[in-house]
Amino acid sequence: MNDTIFTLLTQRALTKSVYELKLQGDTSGITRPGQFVNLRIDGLYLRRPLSVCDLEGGVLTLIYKLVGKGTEALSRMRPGDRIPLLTGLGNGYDLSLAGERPLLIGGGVGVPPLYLLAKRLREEGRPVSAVLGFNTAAEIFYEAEFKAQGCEVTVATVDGSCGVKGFVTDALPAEYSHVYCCGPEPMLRAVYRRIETGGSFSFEKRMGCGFGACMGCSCKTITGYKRICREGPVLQREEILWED
Amino acid sequence: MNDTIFTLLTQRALTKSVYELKLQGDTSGITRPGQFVNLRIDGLYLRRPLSVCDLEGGVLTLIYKLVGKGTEALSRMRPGDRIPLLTGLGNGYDLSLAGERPLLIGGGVGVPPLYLLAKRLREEGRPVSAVLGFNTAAEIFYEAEFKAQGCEVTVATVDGSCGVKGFVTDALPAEYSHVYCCGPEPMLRAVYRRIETGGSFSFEKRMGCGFGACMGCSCKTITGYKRICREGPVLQREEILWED
Amino acid sequence: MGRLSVDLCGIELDNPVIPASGTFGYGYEFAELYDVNILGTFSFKGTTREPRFGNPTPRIADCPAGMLNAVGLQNPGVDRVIDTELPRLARVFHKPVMANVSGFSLEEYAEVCARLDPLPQIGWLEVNISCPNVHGGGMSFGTDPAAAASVVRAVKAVTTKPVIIKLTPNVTDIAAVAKACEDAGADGISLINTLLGMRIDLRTRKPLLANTTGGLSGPAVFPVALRMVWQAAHAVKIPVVGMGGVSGAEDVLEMLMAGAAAVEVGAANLIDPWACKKIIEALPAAMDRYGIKTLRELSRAR
Amino acid sequence: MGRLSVDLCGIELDNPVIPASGTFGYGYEFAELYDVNILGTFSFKGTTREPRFGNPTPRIADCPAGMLNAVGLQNPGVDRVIDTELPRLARVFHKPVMANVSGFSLEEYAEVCARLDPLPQIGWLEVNISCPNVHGGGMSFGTDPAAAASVVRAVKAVTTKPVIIKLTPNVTDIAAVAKACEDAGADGISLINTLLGMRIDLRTRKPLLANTTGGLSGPAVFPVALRMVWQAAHAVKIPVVGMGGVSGAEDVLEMLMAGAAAVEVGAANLIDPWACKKIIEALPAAMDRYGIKTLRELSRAR
Repeated sequence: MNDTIFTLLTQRALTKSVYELKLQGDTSGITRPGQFVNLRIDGLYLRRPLSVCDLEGGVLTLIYKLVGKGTEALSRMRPGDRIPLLTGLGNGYDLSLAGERPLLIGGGVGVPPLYLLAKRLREEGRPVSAVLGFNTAAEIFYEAEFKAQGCEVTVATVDGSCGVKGFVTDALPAEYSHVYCCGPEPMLRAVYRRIETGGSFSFEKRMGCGFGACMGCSCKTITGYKRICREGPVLQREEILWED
Repeated sequence: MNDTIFTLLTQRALTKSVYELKLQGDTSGITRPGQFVNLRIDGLYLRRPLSVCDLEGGVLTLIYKLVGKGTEALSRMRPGDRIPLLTGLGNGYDLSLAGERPLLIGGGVGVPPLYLLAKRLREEGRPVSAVLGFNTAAEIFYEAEFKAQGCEVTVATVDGSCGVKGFVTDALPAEYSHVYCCGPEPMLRAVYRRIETGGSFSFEKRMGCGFGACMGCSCKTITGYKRICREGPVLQREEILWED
Repeated sequence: MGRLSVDLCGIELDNPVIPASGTFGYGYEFAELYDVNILGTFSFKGTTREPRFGNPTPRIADCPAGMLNAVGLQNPGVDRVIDTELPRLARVFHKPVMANVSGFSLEEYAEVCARLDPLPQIGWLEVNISCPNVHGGGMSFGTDPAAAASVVRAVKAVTTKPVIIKLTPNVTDIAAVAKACEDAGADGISLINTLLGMRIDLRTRKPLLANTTGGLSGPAVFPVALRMVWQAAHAVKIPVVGMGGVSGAEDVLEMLMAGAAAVEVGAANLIDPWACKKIIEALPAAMDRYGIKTLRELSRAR
Repeated sequence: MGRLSVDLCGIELDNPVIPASGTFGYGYEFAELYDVNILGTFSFKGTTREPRFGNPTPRIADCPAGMLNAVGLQNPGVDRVIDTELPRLARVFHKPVMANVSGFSLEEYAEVCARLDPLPQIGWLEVNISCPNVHGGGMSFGTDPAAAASVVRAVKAVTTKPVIIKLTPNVTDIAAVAKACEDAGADGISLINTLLGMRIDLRTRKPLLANTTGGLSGPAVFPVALRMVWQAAHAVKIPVVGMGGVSGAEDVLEMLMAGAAAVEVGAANLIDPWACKKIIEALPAAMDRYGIKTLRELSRAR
C-alpha cells in the first residue's frame, strides 16, 4: 500500500452516468490487475474505493458511476485538482490461473478492472474472450477498448438493444480455460452456477478503511473469514460461500 | 445583508502574523465603514467574521491575524479561489457624529475598520487624527496608508520600539471632537475612561450567525440587550455597560 | 393538498420544513430575507415567564461539522412576546406558528403555555424540557420519564392546542421518555435537542464557553438524531417531529423515512440564512430522484 | 523521562497516543507501514471467549465528519489470540499492549480477563462494557452503574494487571457510571465508545446498516467526548483515558486539558493508516505553540 497524491489529468463521461478519470501520480504500489485504490474526497470522511481500470506510464485510469455524494463530488473535480490516494489495495487477479483461453465476464461498472487484466493477458500472448453485459445500448462502454487489445468481445444487453439479448450467461463462448468475473452479485452468482472451469470472482462491499484494519467488509468463505479489502476483492470459485 | 461569492485577487503578509486579502465581488451590500463580512471557509462549519478594511471599485480589502484553524485555512487560499461571503453585516460607524476633528484610535487588528472610516471622513474634507497602537515596531501595519489619506498619524508601541512608548492613551492629541475606537477590550476600556467627548466603540465577540438570529453575541447596554452582530459592533459611549 | 404537504397534529403543513427554535428568532429578521410564508411553519425563540438575558459570553464555539451554543434561553419574557413580538410577526407571517416554551418549574411551564394557548396566531405549543444550557431546569425534566410526564400533565391541564414535547438526546433510553410523554397525554414529540458537548481553549487551557458546556448541533449530530427519531417513532403513535443536523432536502427525506411527521431545521439557518428556502425548493427534485410521489406516502410507510 | 511521556496506571508511556481497539487489529498490519513501537501502546481488537464473525454486512456507513460501524466484535476468540495473534505481535511490538476484552456475561468477562492477565506482553486490561453493536451484552452493562460495578468486581477478583473500564456515552449520567466503576475497584476508565447512530438508504428506504444501528465515531463526536472526559475526570480520581474523534496533535492536547491521562485514537487510523505516527510527530511543535513544556504538566493541572 502506498499513500500518494495524484493529479487529475482528464475527466470524461462514457455514458450518462459513468465517468472516466485519468490521474497522474506514483502508481508503483499497484502490482496486479483487479486491485483497487481508495480516494480521499474533500467534504467526505471515509475514502471511496475504485478498482484500477488501466495503468500506462504513470497514468492511472479509474471509472465510476454517479451514485451518491462521493461520486458527485468526484464528477465536479477538474484537471489539475489533487486527489490523495491509497494505492495497491486488495489481492487482485492471479494471471497464472488463466490457462489457454481465459474468459473475462464483466457487468456494468464491473467491466473496468477486467480491462487492465485483458491487457496483461494479451501481453502474455494469450487469446482472450470478453463478455460484457449492460442493461441497454446507451450504457455500453469500453467495448472498443477491449477490441483494440485484441480481445474477442461479445456484448449482451438485457433489453436486446445491442448484441446478444439477455444476461452475460446467455452469451458465453463454447470454450474457455478460466473465468475472471466482476459485476453485481446476482451476476456473479449466475456465472458461478453456470461455469464448470475455475473462476476468479471480484466482490464489492461497503468498506471502512480498505486496508484490513476495521473488519467492515468481512465475509465468510469455505476457507474461513476473509476481508474483501485485503484477502479479496478476488475470491476463487472453490472458496466462495454465498450468504443468503 | 447580501449573500455573494467573492474571488481572491491577492494575499500578502503585512507582518509576521497579519495578512491582507483583496477580493473581487459585489460589494453593494456594504453601506458603512465599521461593518463586517462573514466568510464561509471549506472544512469549517461556522463562518468567520472580518471587518471591512477598504472598498474600492468592487475590490474588498480584509485584514486578519493568524489565530486558529479558520485563519490558517484563509492563509492557504490563493488568487482565483472563491469565497462565499455575507456582506453588509452590523451597524457600522455613524459619520454624522464626527464633528470638526474626529479622532480614530486603533489597536492591532482593530486598526483595519478605521481605515475605510478615515477615507470616508477625508472625502468629507474633515481633518482626521489617527492613533495606532501596536505591541512593537515589527507589528506595525497601515501607518503609511493612513498617512496617504492625509491623516495626522501617531503610532504608539508598548515597548517603545517605534513612536510614542506606551499605550494609545499615552498618545492622544490635545483636541478632538469625537472618538472612533476599535481594538482589544482593555484598550476600549482605557479609552472610554480617558476621553470626555462622545465615542463610537467597536466591539468584538465570538459570533454564531453574524446576522442576529442566534443570540450568540448578546451584550448588556444601558439601553437594553444588544446583539454585537446586528445592533453592534459599534456602540456609543453613553450606552456601554462594562461587564466585569 | 400539495405533493409536499404533511399533517402535524391535525394541522396541515404545506411542507414539512420548520425552522427550529432559537435559530429563527421571532421570524421577522428572516422575513427581510425571504417570504417566510413558504415555510411549513416555524418554532419561535424559547419563551419563559420572565425576561432572560441568558448566559455570559462566549456562548458559541465552532466544531467539526457543527457548533456548540450555550445561549441559555435569552428571551424577552412571555408578556413582551405577546405584546410586541407576535403582533410584529403577524405582519409578515400568516400561518399558525409553533410557540416554543421553556421553564424552571411545572407552574412556569403551565402558566406560560396557558398565556400563549388562546392566541389565534399559535398553532402548536412546543414545550422544551431539554435545554442543556440552563441549570436547575430545562434538561432535568427531560432526562427522567416521570418528570417529563409531570410537565405534560401540567401543560395539558391548562391548554387546548396540540402540545409537542421537545426531548433531549442526553438520555440512556429515549423510547422510555417518549412513551411517558405519550401516556401523559402529549399530542406529539420533537427531537433531538442538542447533544451536551464542550471545547477547551488551548491558549487559556480553560473551557471555551463561559457556561463550560454547551449544546452540539449541526450535521455532526444527524446520525444520532436519526437513530433517536427512529426509536421514538417506533415507541409512540403520536407524531414525531425530527430534527438534528438537517441541512438539505435529502436529510429531510431521511428523517421522514425514519418516522418523522415533519422536520425542524436548526443550525443550518445560522450558516445560511436562506437554508430553509433552499431546502423547500430542492425537495421536489430530490423526491423525483428517489421515486417519491408525495411526502405523505413516506409517513404512511411506517 | 521524555517531554511527551505520561503515566497510565503506574506504567510509563513514551507518549499518550494509543490506537483504539477495533481500528488497529492486532497491530501487525500497521507494523508493515511504520514502527509501531513509537506508540505509547495500543489497544488490540476486542476479544471474546468464543470466536465471532460479528454482524452481517453492510457494517459501515459514512457520515458528516465521521462514520458508523456495526462490526459486532468480530474476533478469533481468546484461545486463538493467545496462541497465534499475540506471538505474531511479539515479533513487531516490544511494549506492554492493552488487551481489550468484551463479553456477554460476568463469567465471560472474568474468564477472558483471567486468561489474558498472566501474559507478560499485556500491560493493561481494557474491559469494554459499551459495545453498541451486540445484543444481550456489551452496552447493557455500561448503561447501569450497578451492572458496570458488577463487571469490575468480577474482573478484579481474578486479575492482577490494571483494569481499565471502557464506558459508553449513551447514558444520562456518565459521572455516575464512572464513579461506580471506581468504587468497585477499577484502576482506570476509558471513554467514549461510539455514540449510537443510524442512517437510512434513500433508495431502499431501509437502514443502511444490516444491524439497523451502529456506533458513530470520528471528529463529529469530539465535543461530546471531551465533555464526558471532563465530567468523568472530575468525578473520579483514577486515570481517565480520553477518546472520541481525536484526529490531530491539538485534539490530544485538548483531551489532556480536559483531564485525560492518555488518549486513544480510533477512526482516524481508518482514513489515514499513518495517523498516529503523524500525531506523535506533530506533538512537540503543537506543545511549543501553546507553551506546554511537558505533557505531565497538563495532567498535573487538574
